[in-house]
Amino acid sequence: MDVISKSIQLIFSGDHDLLQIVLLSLRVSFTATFIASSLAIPFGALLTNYDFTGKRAIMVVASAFMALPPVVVGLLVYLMLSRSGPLGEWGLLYTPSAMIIAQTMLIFPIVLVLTVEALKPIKRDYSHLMNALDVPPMLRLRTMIWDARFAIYTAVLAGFGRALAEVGAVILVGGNINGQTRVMTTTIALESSKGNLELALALGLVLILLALIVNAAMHGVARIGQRYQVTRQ
Amino acid sequence: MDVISKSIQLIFSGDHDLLQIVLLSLRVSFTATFIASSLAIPFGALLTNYDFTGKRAIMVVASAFMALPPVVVGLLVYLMLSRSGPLGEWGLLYTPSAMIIAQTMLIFPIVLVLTVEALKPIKRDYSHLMNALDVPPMLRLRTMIWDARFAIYTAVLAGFGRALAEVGAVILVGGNINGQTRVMTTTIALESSKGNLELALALGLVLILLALIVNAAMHGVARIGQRYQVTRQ
Amino acid sequence: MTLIVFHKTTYDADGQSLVGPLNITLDATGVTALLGHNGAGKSLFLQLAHGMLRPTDGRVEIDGQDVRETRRSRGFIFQNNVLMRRSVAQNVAFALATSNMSASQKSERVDELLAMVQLRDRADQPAALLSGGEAQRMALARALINEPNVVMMDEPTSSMDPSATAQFEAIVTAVKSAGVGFIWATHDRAQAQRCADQVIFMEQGKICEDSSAEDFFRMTRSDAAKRYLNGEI
Amino acid sequence: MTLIVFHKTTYDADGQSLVGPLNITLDATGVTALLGHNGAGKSLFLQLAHGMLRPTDGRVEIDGQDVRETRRSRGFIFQNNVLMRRSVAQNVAFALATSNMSASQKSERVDELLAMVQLRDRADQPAALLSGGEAQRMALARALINEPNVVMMDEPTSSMDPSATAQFEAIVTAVKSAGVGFIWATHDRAQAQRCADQVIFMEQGKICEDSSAEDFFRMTRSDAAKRYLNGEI
Amino acid sequence: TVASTTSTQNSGLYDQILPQFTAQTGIEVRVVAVGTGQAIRIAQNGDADVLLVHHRASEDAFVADGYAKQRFDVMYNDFILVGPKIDFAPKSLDELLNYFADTGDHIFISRGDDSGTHKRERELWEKYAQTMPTGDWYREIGSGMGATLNMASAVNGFTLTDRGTWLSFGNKGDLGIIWQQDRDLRNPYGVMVVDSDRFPHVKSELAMQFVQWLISDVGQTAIGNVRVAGKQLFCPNANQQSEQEQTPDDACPAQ
Ligand SMILES: Nc1ncnc2c1ncn2[C@@H]1O[C@H](COP(=O)(O)OP(=O)(O)OP(=O)(O)O)[C@@H](O)[C@H]1O
Ligand SMILES: Nc1ncnc2c1ncn2[C@@H]1O[C@H](COP(=O)(O)OP(=O)(O)OP(=O)(O)O)[C@@H](O)[C@H]1O
Ligand SMILES: [Mg+2]
Ligand SMILES: [Mg+2]
Repeated sequence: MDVISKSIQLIFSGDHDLLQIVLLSLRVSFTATFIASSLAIPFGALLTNYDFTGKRAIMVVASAFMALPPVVVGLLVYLMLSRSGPLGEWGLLYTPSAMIIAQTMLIFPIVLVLTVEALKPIKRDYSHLMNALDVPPMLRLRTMIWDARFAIYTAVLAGFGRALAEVGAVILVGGNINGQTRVMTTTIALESSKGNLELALALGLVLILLALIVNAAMHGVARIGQRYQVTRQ
Repeated sequence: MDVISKSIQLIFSGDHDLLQIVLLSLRVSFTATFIASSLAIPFGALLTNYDFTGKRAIMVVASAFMALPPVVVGLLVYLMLSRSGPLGEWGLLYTPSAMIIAQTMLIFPIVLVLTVEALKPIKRDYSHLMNALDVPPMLRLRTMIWDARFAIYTAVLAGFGRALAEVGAVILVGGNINGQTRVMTTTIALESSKGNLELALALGLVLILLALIVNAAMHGVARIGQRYQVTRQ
Repeated sequence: MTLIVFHKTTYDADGQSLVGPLNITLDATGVTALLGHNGAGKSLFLQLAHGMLRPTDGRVEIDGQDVRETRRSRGFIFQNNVLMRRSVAQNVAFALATSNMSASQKSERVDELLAMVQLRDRADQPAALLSGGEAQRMALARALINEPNVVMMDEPTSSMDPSATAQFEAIVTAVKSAGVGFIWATHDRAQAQRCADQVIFMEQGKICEDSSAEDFFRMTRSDAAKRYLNGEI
Repeated sequence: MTLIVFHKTTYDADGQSLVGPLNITLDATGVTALLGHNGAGKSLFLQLAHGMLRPTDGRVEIDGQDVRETRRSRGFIFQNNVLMRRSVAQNVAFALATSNMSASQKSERVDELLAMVQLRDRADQPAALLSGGEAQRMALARALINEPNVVMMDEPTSSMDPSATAQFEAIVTAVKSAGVGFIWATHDRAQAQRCADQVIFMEQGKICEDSSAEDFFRMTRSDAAKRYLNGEI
Repeated sequence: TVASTTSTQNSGLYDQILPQFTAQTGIEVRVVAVGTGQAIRIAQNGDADVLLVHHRASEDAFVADGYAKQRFDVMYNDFILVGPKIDFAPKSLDELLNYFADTGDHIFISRGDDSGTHKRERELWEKYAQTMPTGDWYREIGSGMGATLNMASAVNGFTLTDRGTWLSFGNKGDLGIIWQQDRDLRNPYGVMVVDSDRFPHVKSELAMQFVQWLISDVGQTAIGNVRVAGKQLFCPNANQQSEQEQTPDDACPAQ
């Protein structure tokens, strides 16, 4: 097919612009995923381990926030970072930092909700032992996160996928500036609005290939140490 | 704040156009979530239960497809359904059906991957019993899905959130036609491109409120029958 | 007479031979006690004989048929009880899922068996909340509900109090006289003496002795079995 | 002498009183056997006495301190063994996580205890693969590694073979002579007679008898205990 | 930072002229291409130094409200009406629009996003049909120019577009130009420097340098040389006195 050959051509063209765009996409999405996960995973572990009034409400809100449209997040961050906004002085608008902030906000609830779900089985299995040993909170969280890491990977990958795929937030706060804040998805959107549908699709294929590599690497990493995650009767 | 009062005003205005948009948003996203879940949940249960060569590859691909950009899905469906495309005769382009198709494709991998993850603990607990009783495949899948339904809810909610939030696919295949295929997210995108940022944000708030209601209802449903999901030492 | 035949049956894991190679014929009629040290392979042996565990090599037949094909005609009690996330009655009823009884017949039969193990008043409770001994009683009901012709039991009374154990033994004796065979792993030598017609003694994945109960306890042949009975290592 | 004092302690679930109200003082010195029918509340009692279970009402003190505050100075063996998704050595070592030993001291101590329960050659295996009796041996190592002053044991030898049981009893006797107290739920009357200095008999969540072992077995006072010992219901 | 409409970006204008500017002055220009309304809003928020759009009324309001000191003409191109071939041969735009409105057989796609193009389209309907069209054949889609053209291509519909976007548009399908070179279809672009009295951080000197370059001979030539598929896209007009004086006959771009 035309699209496939075009995408292969794109990949092997070694085009400098494309490379830059790909790298920025990865950098922004990786960083956002990293920050969101660093916050959401411990917070999710806390939520899993402690019962308090309002916890259910937090979970409902968090799972509703999985439906936060990127455009809305983008607008919020835009209004924050805009020169007339409260953080305007930082001058972050239309920089990769702004894109990272927006994506972090976007995927935080996703990683949070999925982490809480990923931790439930380990809580089932471990909580009695933790109680018996009176394990201090920090160690308890760390232990549960570590031993449920294979399930948490999925939460992180879902967040990463969302970050890599979204366009609404990054285009609003990044501006899709050529050579500076142009990423894969904004390029795809641009090309599709220019009517270059095949090129847009080919770029989409490249993006999916990229996601494939990242995911394969993660699945590879996930194999390490999985031998203790067995069961028997 | 201005945005909040505007959104409250919007909600209580009982505006007919807004209501239509809200209902279409819900209809499209619900239907897409329903179709994607009906396919992804049984398929995920199959993947969880049977080992075969290529299974790992399927999982890697599926989790990479969580990073499928809506624009790309939109383009694909557009090319399929457009007059010159293979399914052009159906005349589905720029109808809610096209939007449903695109969203279904978009969230299928998400629901699939998260379902597989949700089923892992129940497989851990149940597989020996199922083996001992030689439970036939269909019943095995049904049993595992049913008893893991509280975890699967999260997978479905994540898919629903993604569907409700995305704009790239629906705008391409729906066309954001006033009174016909205009949904919440496309309206938000439109208002924001008009520079009506406050109105866009207010609509975003309405959307989140909608998601909140749906999620609260689901969490409510999830409480029913949860009394058997206990553990003790 | 029900013959279970092991043809060069082995079970390996991680390249380690855990059971076999076994080349024996067992008469599953009456009660066969399975004795052996911790880690001798009793649990694995029972699972192989039942058919729920696929041997690494060789095969196991019962009355000329592969045991894996005829699992539904046998019962099994796990050493680590499998408690479905359902009520006690539903846990027991699940073993009837593949039978073609009517719903009312099923619930009658469940009632009958719960009465037999004195759990009738617990029918609607979550099974996960049962005490250790109660759960083992439930397991007996589940193993017998399908009117099996052979039942494998892996230390089924380890958590039962003396009276529950006595009742258990009485039930087994009664069911046995209706022609059902039992293979019964236990560490309670007195229990084996009370109930068993035959004894199999395992050591390091192999069958060391296979004789009538009378002979076994009167004139133990193998050194390993002698040491076992004397409580030596 | 270590006194455990129950002050109007109760444990309810779903509005049902499962244990108590208890108002007794126990001497935890030596070995105290805890006898009682299935479902009498032995496991719940042990967890309350240890401090890992928060009473619904009242409190439990040991040497004047709330047991919940001093959990780390006590050991616990669960009726349903908790196997972390780690190696055997890591499972045992986890109980040392809060100690301030050096890493090498810790690994030496783990080694020592694994040797004691004859699992040294299994140190690096996944704990989940251990056989029932092996896992219980691991649980003993875990319960003793922290040099506790009292150890609660919930049917710790139910899956052990006769020689492992004999060794277990020998270890307990040895550790007891170093001043450690044991509260030990068991259904093995002979075991209680062999090892216990005192006996507590429970029935329907209450303590029926609390006497020296000698007295208990010579002249059982309560009818319930008499029936229990005779194997009646 | 330049805030601009998507049409200028989609047509490839910046890709062709900015390298020249940067090479001459060493100043890097960042373009944020968004809808007209959003572009103005961004500039009003002080998030851009230069605003380049094509809706005269909004531009004048921008200056009048004190966001910019002055507006400069830079260039113009023209709108065209595109669609599939039809049997009807109109003699005027008036006739064509009324033909659409009367028959209702042909799908007309309106951007419906309050952009410069959309506003112009509404003005045309008002002028010739005296009323805004309604009915199934008239689709207000609330999307950008590219999306609108994609839809027109998919359903064989008619739409109004700027020539720049049209020429560089890659998914024309069966569409062709139906009407062009009409006095009513002129599409002038204006450029403004955001007032630094209002937003002290605005890099007004650099911005002014950019605008000066755009309206200088060098810049104007560069604009005039922008080509897609060999065709000129924009006509520089910074040095003409008033656009009204131009006639459709000396229409630029030349076809
Ligand atoms: N999947 C596995 N991989 C590795 N080792 C295994 C596996 N399954 C079982 N084992 C080992 O095989 C041996 C036999 O296990 P099995 O459970 O059959 O013993 P058992 O005779 O039932 O002991 P017990 O009396 O303690 O229940 C044990 O040492 C166990 O650790
Ligand atoms: N959370 C709970 N909710 C309801 N019932 C419970 C709960 N926990 C325990 N029970 C019930 O309380 C009773 C006492 O349980 P416990 O485990 O203490 O018994 P036990 O004396 O240890 O019995 P066994 O000898 O069988 O181990 C049981 O009937 C059990 O079903
Ligand atoms: Mg076993
Ligand atoms: Mg118990």
